[in-house]
Amino acid sequence: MTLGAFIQEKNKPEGWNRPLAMKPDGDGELLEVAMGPHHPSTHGVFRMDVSLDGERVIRLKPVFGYLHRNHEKLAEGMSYLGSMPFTDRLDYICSLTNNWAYALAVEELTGQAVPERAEYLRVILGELTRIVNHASSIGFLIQEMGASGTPLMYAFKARENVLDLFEALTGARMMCNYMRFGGCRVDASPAWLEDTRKVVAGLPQFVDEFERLLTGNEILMARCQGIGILKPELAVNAGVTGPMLRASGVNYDIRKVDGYGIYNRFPFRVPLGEHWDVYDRFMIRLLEIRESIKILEQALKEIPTGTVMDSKAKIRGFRPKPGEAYGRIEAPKGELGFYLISDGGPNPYRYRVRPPSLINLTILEDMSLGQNVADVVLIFGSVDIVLGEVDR
Amino acid sequence: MSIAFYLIAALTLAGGLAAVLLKNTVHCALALTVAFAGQALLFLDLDAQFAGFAQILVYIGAVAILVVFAILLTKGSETPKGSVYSRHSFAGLVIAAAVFAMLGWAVIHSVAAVPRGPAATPSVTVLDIGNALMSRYVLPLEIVALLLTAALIGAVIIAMHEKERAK
Amino acid sequence: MLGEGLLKGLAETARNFVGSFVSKERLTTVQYPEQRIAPIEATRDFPFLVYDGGDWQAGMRCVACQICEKECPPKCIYIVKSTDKKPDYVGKPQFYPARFDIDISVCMSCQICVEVCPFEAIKMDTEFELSTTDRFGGLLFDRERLAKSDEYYHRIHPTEATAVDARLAEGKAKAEIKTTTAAIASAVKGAEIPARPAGDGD
Amino acid sequence: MTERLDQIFVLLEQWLVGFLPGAWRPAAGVVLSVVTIICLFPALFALTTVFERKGLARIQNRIGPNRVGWLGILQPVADGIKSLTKEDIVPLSADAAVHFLAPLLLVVAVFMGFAVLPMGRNMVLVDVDAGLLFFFAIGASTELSVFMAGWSSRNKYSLLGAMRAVAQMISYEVPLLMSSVAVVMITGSLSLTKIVAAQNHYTWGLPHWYIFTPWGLAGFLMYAIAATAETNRSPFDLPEGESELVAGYHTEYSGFKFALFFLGEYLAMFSISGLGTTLFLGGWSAPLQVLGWVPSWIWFFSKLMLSIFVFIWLRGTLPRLRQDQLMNFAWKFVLPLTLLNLLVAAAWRFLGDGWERWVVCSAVLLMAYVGMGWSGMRRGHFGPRRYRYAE
Repeated sequence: MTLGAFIQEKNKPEGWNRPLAMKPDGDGELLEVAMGPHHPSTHGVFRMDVSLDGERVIRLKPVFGYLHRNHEKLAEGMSYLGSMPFTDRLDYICSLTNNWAYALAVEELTGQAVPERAEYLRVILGELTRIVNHASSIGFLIQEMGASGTPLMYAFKARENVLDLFEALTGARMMCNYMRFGGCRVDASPAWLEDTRKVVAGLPQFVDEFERLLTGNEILMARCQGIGILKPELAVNAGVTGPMLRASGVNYDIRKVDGYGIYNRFPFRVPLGEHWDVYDRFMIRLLEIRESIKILEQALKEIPTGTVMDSKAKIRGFRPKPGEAYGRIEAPKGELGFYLISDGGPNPYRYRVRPPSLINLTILEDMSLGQNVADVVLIFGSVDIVLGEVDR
Repeated sequence: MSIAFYLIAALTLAGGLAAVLLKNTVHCALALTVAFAGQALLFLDLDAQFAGFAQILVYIGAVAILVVFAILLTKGSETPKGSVYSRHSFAGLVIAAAVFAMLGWAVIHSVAAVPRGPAATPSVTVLDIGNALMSRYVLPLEIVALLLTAALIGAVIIAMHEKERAK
Repeated sequence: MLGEGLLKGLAETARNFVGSFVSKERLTTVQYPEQRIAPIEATRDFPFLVYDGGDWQAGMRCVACQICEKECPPKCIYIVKSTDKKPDYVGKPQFYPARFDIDISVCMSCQICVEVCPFEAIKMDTEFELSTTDRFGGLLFDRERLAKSDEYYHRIHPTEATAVDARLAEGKAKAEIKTTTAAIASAVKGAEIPARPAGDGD
Repeated sequence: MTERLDQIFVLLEQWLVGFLPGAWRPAAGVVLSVVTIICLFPALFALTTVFERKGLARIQNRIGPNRVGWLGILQPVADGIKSLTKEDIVPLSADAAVHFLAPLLLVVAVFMGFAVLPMGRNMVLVDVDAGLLFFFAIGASTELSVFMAGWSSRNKYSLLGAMRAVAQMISYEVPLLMSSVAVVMITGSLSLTKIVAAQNHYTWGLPHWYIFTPWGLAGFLMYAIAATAETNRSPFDLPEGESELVAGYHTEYSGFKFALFFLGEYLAMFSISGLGTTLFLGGWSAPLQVLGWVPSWIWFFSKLMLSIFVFIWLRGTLPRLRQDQLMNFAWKFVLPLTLLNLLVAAAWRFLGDGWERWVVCSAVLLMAYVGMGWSGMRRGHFGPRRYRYAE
């Protein structure tokens, strides 16, 4: 055996001989490629062990856990407040929605009410986060298609304005740690609201620019249409949520279904996909940005005055009654839920995150079978994951 | 006969020999490419520009790539462990010698091949070749074209059948 | 028609190309060491300890109650309580930190310590140019390195600092009322306990 | 004076060679020209890397490199030093000899292409009768070095990248050649100097470049598409598609060998743009008769840089195709159109000088383009979509 062959034999990924999910078409040898964990298109440390028949994928094994940080167990040994900054680090692009979901769960546990103004602020911040997430996820998707980063840069430019707003309000650009049990940490000044109005007024222009650059592009259409089809039945059965599910034509948006917070006051539409492919996921995200802008405009118009935090609300040293609570929101990536059990102590007895990224990723193999390797990269990009949330 | 000729001839021979003697098939193919390049240079040395460039275009640009692809697709790129020489190498040598002798005889006895007296380089331009191909040699040209088209269609049909079988 | 979308996209990038030369607002990049963006008031990165007056040891607001040490999510604060006491801003005798270390390499800038501090003693800094070649010692900030004056705090977070001052003044007023009532009570009792002079902390 | 300026390089060479004894002069002239080309184009390459990075940056609303030297003009020097001082890593199981030879052969082969390009009036290194054929022959031999690089690295990504690159380059060589053949048919010569001379005359002060004819425009577009694919530039940069293949055939190259690949890629871009300029854009001839006083080499190089800018622009805008789409595009769209273009060019030649030939040729080409585009989109099952909303 040559040295090269020896090294190859040694480096066979674990589980490489799992039965094939699909029959190869000829009698040719299969090529085992480990894409990741340091492959340029795997969004961080994710690995796909792919078996290729030519360039066709006939088996795909997602391998994750490289970024595991013991989030859930850590939270069980920490006060309720102490976990809040760690939720920022789950899906680090949308830290504010993570805060929100966790705050909702704890509020459900303690029965704490939230002031009106805080609810409005949460909606504003949540929708800004959604816009940022969808824009950059589209940017990353096109980047994976090889567009030299132009759409990504445009998305990041829009994101920059929003991040400036976040910094001015919460003190940090990404790790905001802003929401508290029973409201928000600090109040927004009138100047901040004015700045936000300005930024929101500039957003439609950005979306138009994005649309002109991308939606009609023949190369993009040829690459994205008809690949990575996710049937609605499978999507529902696998628990896929968020834009992925809506792109599969299932009308399920927790903002509509659950009406958490004050979302039932906002009339907005839910775009649905009809072809269930990567292009639909891309377009659904783009259309959702437009809907979010509408929500933002309304929220900024209606935001009442008042406090953002109940003065009697305790943020630390409280002991909820024994019981359980599940708080869920429509995070940009899907249903983000926090499940808490209290045994009456200062720490949660059980703490569990329902991460949309991880659950949306479970159908990666089903979407990729029979597709080209190049398409697998796009399908993976269209799932829109953040490894911080997948591995926790 | 200049120094250039001997250098090129040595290069060509070395390439040819390496193609036969090397163990790794991809190395053999690359050595063969060197031989092709040498041949092209010989043409150029004789001022036969069209032939020389066509040699490079066809042999290096197409045939060598084809050979290399064939090797890779049939998984012959690994270096064999044992000897690569055939047991019937003697018979091969005899055949090679016979072919060489015949070709050599033909060349020596040809009237046109060996220039007598000071070599008057025939200045054949591309235009002349084109005119010749389109007038005097038009029939062979068309026959060759037909043959190639037939081969092309045949290849397509074979590929299509394979695809259908796979389905 | 095939190619229409491509042309539209090309026009868009051309517009951006030209626009980046023409309009200033398209180029958001800041040439960092030479140019800086205007400081944002709410910005936070690492905590510091506030002291009043000129002497950092005497004016340190921290009373080593160790709440921040306990609440710190990544557990990057290390406090050793003093054995003796010194008067705080209202004049009550309090412990002070004999040792107060923050490991900046562990700290994640969440400002939980600021929120839980009942004494307004720990605040968030905006200083971010902290790179050092000393990976361990250079990033472990001790008491002296962490101590920053109240004026500095006012400079970096004016709005927040004013609110804090109001709260402190309120607390002090309450304490004063308490001490005066106590003094009156003691005076009534026979002036055995002398009233402590109030407000030496500011 | 303008004559002098136009011929300044030729005169300079003659003056320098004049110092040598008569027998050495021809050889010295050739050496001097070769040295000039070897120095000039890498310098242009260095300039283009900055130009490209800045151009891309501006497209993306960034500033681009601006730290090394005035406006970042010395960035390539810094990059060069960096790549020279970097460790040269050869994988343990790689075929060391072939791994070493591949980048060298690539650069040598690409440099040879410049020998036949007329870069100005009387400025061509060797005026070969079959110049175009020479150019394509040399271009074809670069494929082998790409293959060598990919195969010798013993890396799956490298090998896949090399196979893709070779398949792509072979496929697009056909339309590249075919679109050039139209020019050869009209000019009746394979010599690049003659092709330029044929375009270098004016009617009403406007030039007779081939791009200003229906068949020339179509040919130029096809040539541009094929040239982009041939040089592995976006949107046809699949061989090094980083999202799939890490870096394609040069994944396992580092340090100066990597820099050589980079150089080779840019030189190929220059030479193929130079050829495109020569074939369709009138080579070194001025765009307007009144501008004839500007030295010819300035025109050649400005046209060259203009096409480089188009390359950069495309790279900044377009995502890349997939392998099968790329092949389908080459064989089912570009090749048939180039073949049709050959027929149209022939028709152009025999339809006389009237306006009819303009109408007939344009109509045929336009109809073919629209029809094939439509059927291609139908076959590929893609097109714009509309979306419904749930209330």
